[in-house]
Amino acid sequence: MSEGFDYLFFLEVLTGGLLSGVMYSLVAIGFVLIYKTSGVLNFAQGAMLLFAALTFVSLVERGVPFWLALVVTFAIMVLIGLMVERTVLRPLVNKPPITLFMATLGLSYVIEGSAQLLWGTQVHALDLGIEDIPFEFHGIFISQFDLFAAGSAALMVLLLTLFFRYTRVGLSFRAVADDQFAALAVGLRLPRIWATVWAAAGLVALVAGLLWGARSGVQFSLSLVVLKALPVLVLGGFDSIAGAIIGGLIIGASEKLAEVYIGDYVGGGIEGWFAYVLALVFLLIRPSGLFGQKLVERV
Amino acid sequence: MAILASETVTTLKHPDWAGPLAVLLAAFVLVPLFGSNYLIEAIMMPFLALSLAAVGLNLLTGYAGQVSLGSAAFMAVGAFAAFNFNLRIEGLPLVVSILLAGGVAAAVGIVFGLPSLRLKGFYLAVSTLAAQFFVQWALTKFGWFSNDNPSGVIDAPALSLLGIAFEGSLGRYYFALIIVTLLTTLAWRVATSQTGRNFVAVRDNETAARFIGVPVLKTKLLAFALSSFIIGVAGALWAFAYLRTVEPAGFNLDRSFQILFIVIIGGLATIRGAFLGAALIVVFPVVLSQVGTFLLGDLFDSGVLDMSQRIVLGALIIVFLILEPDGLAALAQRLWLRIGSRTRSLSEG
Amino acid sequence: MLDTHYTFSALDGSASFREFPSVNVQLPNRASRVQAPVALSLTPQPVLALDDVTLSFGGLTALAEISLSVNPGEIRAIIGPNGAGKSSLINIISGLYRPDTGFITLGGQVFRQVPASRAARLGLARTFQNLALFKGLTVLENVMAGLAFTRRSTFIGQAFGLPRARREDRDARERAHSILSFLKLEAHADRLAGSLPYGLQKRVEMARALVANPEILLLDEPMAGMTVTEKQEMAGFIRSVRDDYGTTIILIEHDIGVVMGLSDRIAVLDYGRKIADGTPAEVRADQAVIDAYLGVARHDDFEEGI
Amino acid sequence: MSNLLEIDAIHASYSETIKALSGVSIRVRDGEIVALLGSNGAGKSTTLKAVSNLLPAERGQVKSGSIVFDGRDVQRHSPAELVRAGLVQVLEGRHCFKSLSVEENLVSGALGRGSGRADIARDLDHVYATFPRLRDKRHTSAGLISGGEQQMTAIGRALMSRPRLLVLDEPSMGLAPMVIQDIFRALKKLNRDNGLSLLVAEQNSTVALQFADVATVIENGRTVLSGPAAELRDRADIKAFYLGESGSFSTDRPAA
Amino acid sequence: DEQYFPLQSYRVGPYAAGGTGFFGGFIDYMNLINTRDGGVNGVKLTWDECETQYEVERGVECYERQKSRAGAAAWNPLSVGIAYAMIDRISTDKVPLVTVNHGRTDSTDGRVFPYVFPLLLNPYSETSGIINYLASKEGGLEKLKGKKIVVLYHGSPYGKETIPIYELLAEKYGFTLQQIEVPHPGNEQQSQWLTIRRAKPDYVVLRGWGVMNPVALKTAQKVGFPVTKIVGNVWSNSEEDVIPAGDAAIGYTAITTQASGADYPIVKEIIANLYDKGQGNLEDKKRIGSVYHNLGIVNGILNVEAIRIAQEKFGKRTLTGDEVRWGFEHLKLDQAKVEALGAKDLFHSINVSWDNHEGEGYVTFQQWDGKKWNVVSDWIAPDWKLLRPIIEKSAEAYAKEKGLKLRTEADAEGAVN
Ligand SMILES: Nc1ncnc2c1ncn2[C@@H]1O[C@H](COP(=O)(O)OP(=O)(O)OP(=O)(O)O)[C@@H](O)[C@H]1O
Ligand SMILES: Nc1ncnc2c1ncn2[C@@H]1O[C@H](COP(=O)(O)OP(=O)(O)OP(=O)(O)O)[C@@H](O)[C@H]1O
Ligand SMILES: [Mg+2]
Ligand SMILES: [Mg+2]
Repeated sequence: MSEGFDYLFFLEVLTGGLLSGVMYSLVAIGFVLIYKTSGVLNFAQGAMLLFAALTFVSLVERGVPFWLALVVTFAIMVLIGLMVERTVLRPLVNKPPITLFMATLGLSYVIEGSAQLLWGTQVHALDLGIEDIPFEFHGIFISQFDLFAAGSAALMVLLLTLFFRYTRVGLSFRAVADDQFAALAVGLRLPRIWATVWAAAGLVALVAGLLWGARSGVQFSLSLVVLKALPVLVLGGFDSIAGAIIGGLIIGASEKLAEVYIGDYVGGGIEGWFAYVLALVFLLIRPSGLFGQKLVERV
Repeated sequence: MAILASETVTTLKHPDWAGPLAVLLAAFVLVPLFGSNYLIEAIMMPFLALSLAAVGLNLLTGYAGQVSLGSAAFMAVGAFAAFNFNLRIEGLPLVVSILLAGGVAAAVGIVFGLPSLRLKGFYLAVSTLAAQFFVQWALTKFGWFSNDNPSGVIDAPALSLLGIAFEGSLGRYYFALIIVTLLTTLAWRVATSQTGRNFVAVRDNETAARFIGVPVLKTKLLAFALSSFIIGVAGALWAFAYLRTVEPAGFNLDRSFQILFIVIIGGLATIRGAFLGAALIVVFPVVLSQVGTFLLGDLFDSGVLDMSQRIVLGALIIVFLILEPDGLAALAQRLWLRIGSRTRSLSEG
Repeated sequence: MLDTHYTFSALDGSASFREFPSVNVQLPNRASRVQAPVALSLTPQPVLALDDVTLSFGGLTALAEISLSVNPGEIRAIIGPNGAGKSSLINIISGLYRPDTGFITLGGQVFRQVPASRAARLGLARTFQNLALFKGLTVLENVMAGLAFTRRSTFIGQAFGLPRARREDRDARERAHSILSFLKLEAHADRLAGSLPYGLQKRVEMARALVANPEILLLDEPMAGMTVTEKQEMAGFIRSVRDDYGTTIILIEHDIGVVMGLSDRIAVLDYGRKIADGTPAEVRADQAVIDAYLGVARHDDFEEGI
Repeated sequence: MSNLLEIDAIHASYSETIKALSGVSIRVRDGEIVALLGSNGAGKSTTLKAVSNLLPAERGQVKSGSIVFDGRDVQRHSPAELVRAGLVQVLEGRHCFKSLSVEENLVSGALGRGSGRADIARDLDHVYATFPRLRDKRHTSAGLISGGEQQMTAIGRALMSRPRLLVLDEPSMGLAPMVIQDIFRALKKLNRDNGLSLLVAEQNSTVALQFADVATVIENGRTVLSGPAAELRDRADIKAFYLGESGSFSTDRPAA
Repeated sequence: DEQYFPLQSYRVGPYAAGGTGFFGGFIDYMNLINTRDGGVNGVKLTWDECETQYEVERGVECYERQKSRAGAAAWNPLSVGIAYAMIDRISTDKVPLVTVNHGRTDSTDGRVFPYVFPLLLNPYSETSGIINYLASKEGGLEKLKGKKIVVLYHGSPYGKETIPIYELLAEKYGFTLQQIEVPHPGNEQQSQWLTIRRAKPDYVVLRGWGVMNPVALKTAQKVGFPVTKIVGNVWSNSEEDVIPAGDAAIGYTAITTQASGADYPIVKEIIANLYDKGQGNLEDKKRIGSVYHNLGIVNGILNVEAIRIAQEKFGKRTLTGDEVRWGFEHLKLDQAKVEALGAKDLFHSINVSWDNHEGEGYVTFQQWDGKKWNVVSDWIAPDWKLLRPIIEKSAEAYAKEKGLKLRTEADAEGAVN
């Protein structure tokens, strides 16, 4: 990098970063949904993603048509949501968040195990019919696939925002996350709310799982993409869908730029933690993320 | 929203001396006398190291209320620091290396504990992941830490304590046991002292704690330091007494979760819980796999069996959380009470 | 409302409040903090004064130009409708809020904001309106925690049981026990504070505040959620703390009967302004107070007049 | 009058270990106001939580006895179903949704019942009329308002679901005297005009006995006394112990 | 008599795909020996599996559990971490530890590591083999001068192990070298590949692991870097690495020690004897002859032949671990012998001695055509003269650190039972 600054390259890295960021956001949104209604980080989101992708790809490989497979998988995700509500959330109502968090960890074992038990441990290729081949745009290579992913993310955010804005469900979600005991007393149907939101999270997991699966193959490590989503959540705020998007873009872009421009000085491979440190620095300025709801406390 | 159980069954009271004494007796005498090599090598060693780590984490998460997902990083710091002290400082007794390593872990703990002064709940928890990933990266990246071993793996030196060599699996067992006993006693003393009460005060109500003159910032950092110290020593035991060789990847996020699991399943804010939880987490998968193979090995192929075990393990964790959110310690106490009342009613009736 | 007979009956436990001085605790020297002995002062120097304190949250003015003085050894009540700013006032005195304008004089020192972490050392103690107990500690430990600011020993000393730590611990324990028996909480000493019924929790808070032998005690609705009997008992405690130790007490309470019977002077707040300040008799007769707070309604009115 | 709520000899405990109730019986008839009296820790709150089937959420359990609301066995219905059936509770310690604004808190009360927008608007007006103070605070987070304002919010929230039986746990706690009067007056009016039945646990027995038709006293988890409020009001021992009106203080509890 | 193989297998968790293939092949081969030959000279082969999920401490637990059973022949964990944790233990217990294609490079030195056998290929030989292959494509080692090679490695000790060797070779042959790290697990490589494209290298060596491999191929495609210029190492060479990448992997080349495909006599025999009778270990028959499965079969051949050789010396009975060690140290399978075993062209040959525990390190290269791997090179040998001194130096340092005495040939000849 001795010659002058290569703007085109910078732009390319930036674009690539932003588009990767969208992929992170896709995963992060699933977390946000659950956090909004239970105040809990759902660690099983990664497992759900894996489950959805694996189910879909296995169905397709067994000759089920694309759209039918999509519908069936979604139906199964809804079923999982219902079961989780019944067997995990309902008995753990009004328990401290950390207990629920641990339960979601246990849940991730169950889901991962079932996924592999059902569909085997093989890796699969997933072809969504969208080429991941770049086209050139003013000297920058952009992949169709990334654009498609960005489009899906945008659509999902739009849907969820409308859902929260124009139904009263949003209010009950927030109430439940705030004080479960009071929510019970007020007569909110926690089971129904949770089942809904887990089904929605299942849908998000399906979309994210398909996109990530198409990129990296459908295999166990798909459940590791959650690690990419966590700093996004911290940065954007656990309970903000907009935050998940903005956070994803910021993390994606700065992580790539850091790897390319700073990585050399410390020997590279800093992407693994850079996002976390960035999020941390950010948090010190805004303790509940960019768009997260502030903790309300008074004496 | 407060992240911790508001009704943790605390056992800050003096426990009867009889219980711990019996346990120590069993650990020091019965296990070596009657335990097989398998029990000692494959069960007791990881049990001891993980228990100690959980004791450490419990000080931080259970008592002081700061959730950390980075415990494995501090274990790694402890292991690699002890390795380097021992390697690079000629003639330094091994125990001193290990204690210094604990000190290094404590220092790193303080650095990564600084965010706790501003962050709470899951925000803090996720921020401790920075420690997890950064430490692992640094240990892999800089060959110096592993004495430029091409595989980044460190090998354990021979164990000795006060000039006595601890050899063989029994020797290593005693080495670990002595250190665990001492540090647990220390942790228990701290937990039941004013410092421990300050931890709980900060956890339960920070504002009130500050107002009555608990130095909140100092207390939080002290919790991070103490906890990291103990976890660091546990890491050294894990590396030196148990596995005898470790690589940074051995201290990954799963390990952090495992320790947190132990703390939660055992019971927040109980020292006993750390041991009960560790016993469960260490023994459980082993029992599950042996029983599984024994009972169903002929029916299913091993892949199916292994997968089912993972499912069962996850399900059991959930069941435990549902049945006893206060942890095994509370469960044990309840059983104890029940047995007590039954014997009493028997003797009366 | 309270007869002396009752007040003393509350005190005839084995370890009474009177025995405090015999316990050797290293508290800041009380004598040096007290400005003037209660009995001697003719024009008492206030131990606490607020000057022109204003506090606002966003657009809302919670307190507007409040000035208030509190004399040593006085029981000073603050009353007013809900949301009038009473708790905010106490939060300012205890350093949890910083006023927009004005200052606080405490023990001769003038503050823009009282440093909350040094409040205990300045002789302040308080209870909280919405309970701020350490639920995971036992009652005894909660009370001992009230002495946290006096601790000099480090965690190392405590872990290894060095003499100073042991002495401090023993002293704190004895002191806490004597307070518990004074407040008739001995029976609950080893229960987790969080599992007690509400009323008892309030009393434990009071014990935690008292254990440091504070110069000024701030009580935010200490009797909410108690039966009349329990209130009477509590009032007895409050009075005897003042009588025996000259502790200055600032009291927020909605039970007018208790307030009138207990306090020396009463300040009345409404919408963040002080609308009256004087003796119980003066306040009771003040029309503004009646309109804003007391109302005219008495018992037996549920059936008619609605 | 038919029985709206019938609590029959319930025993309850927490975490399998802490016994909280050992024989509480209460009956609330349609259109009646019942006061539940008892000192600290007597088990009032536990009884009320049992009525709304909220005990399981606090690791509590009704061990024996029955609770029947309007023909339903309460223990077989979720709290949400009970709310829909008209049984609503105002919890001890307010339990407002701290991060929601006052108005959102109030609206959340209507969600349980599934009211339409117009209904909600009307009910909101009604609540604001009862508690004018809340109107000023409608956009403030409930976590930041004063203790009394929170109490009003909690009661308002319960009223939003148009209950048939309103269960109140110490509604007067932390309220200014005039507000207490206002609230009870408002409740009384609802009782008279709409036939709202009320079960109120109160420490402030003076007010409670004024207000209620019937009162039940529990001690150490047992019903010890029950009868028309007016009658209890006149009993000397009750007066001495709960109303603090007697000249001389006595530590003896009133005989059952 | 029975000879027992404790298997620390992994069929769950992130690396289950590789584990099922490898252990499937290994078990298939042992099964074949039992059913076809009635064991090795009448000695039945037995085994049991203990699940490790690729986790070190589970591996150790399995070791402690399984070692109590009599007649253990050798350990084959197929995991670097587990292998490392076992070195101390197997040295005390005197049972060989076989780390085919992986493990500690310096354990090749039998003077210091009597019981450890990184058979077929160690990381240094692999590196040398890859560079030799690239040279052959360019037309000779001297043609490498001035070329540019990028090594994209997994951010783990495994990935980093060969950094100094590449540097050494770069200096020796005069090519420019850039080594770029991909953080674990490697599901995001945008920045790395943009950097690569900008660097315009002649070749990229992919030293990947798990999900990193398909993502690398996909990302290369996305940034427009030709896949034909990418060469994978021995842990980036399986179907699991390319299938998920779909079309992006067509034309990708990778090193291997054993060819893939089911066309070899021994594989056919396994199909005929086992799978056709429903006794095969793989659930999915499509995976017969896959890279991991064939590696498992080759691994089976090596283990079984070591026993056979040891039996010649010690008698046709259950052998002790140390006797099997002797067998491994005399494991010489030349190409004729390999052919006799039905494995001609499946792997080249092996020639283990008391101080060289690797064999010969012959490798070949295979290219993915979207369906299967096709061999595209001859068998290539590494640069022994260059590597051996480095290995010895490292091993001697280890011996010094541990206070071990170097073994001599005479020490190696005897065996304890
Ligand atoms: N931290 C805060 N943030 C925003 N508003 C606040 C805060 N604290 C208090 N307020 C507002 O200031 C006003 C005064 O509150 P305060 O708690 O002092 O009232 P109070 O007199 O104690 O009432 P009550 O008798 O009901 O307890 C209230 O309207 C409240 O909403
Ligand atoms: N969540 C809980 N866990 C354990 N014990 C509890 C719990 N809630 C209440 N208790 C215990 O149950 C008993 C009855 O308590 P309850 O709260 O019902 O009394 P109360 O009459 O409402 O008292 P108060 O007037 O103080 O509110 C008490 O001994 C209390 O300590
Ligand atoms: Mg107040
Ligand atoms: Mg109550």
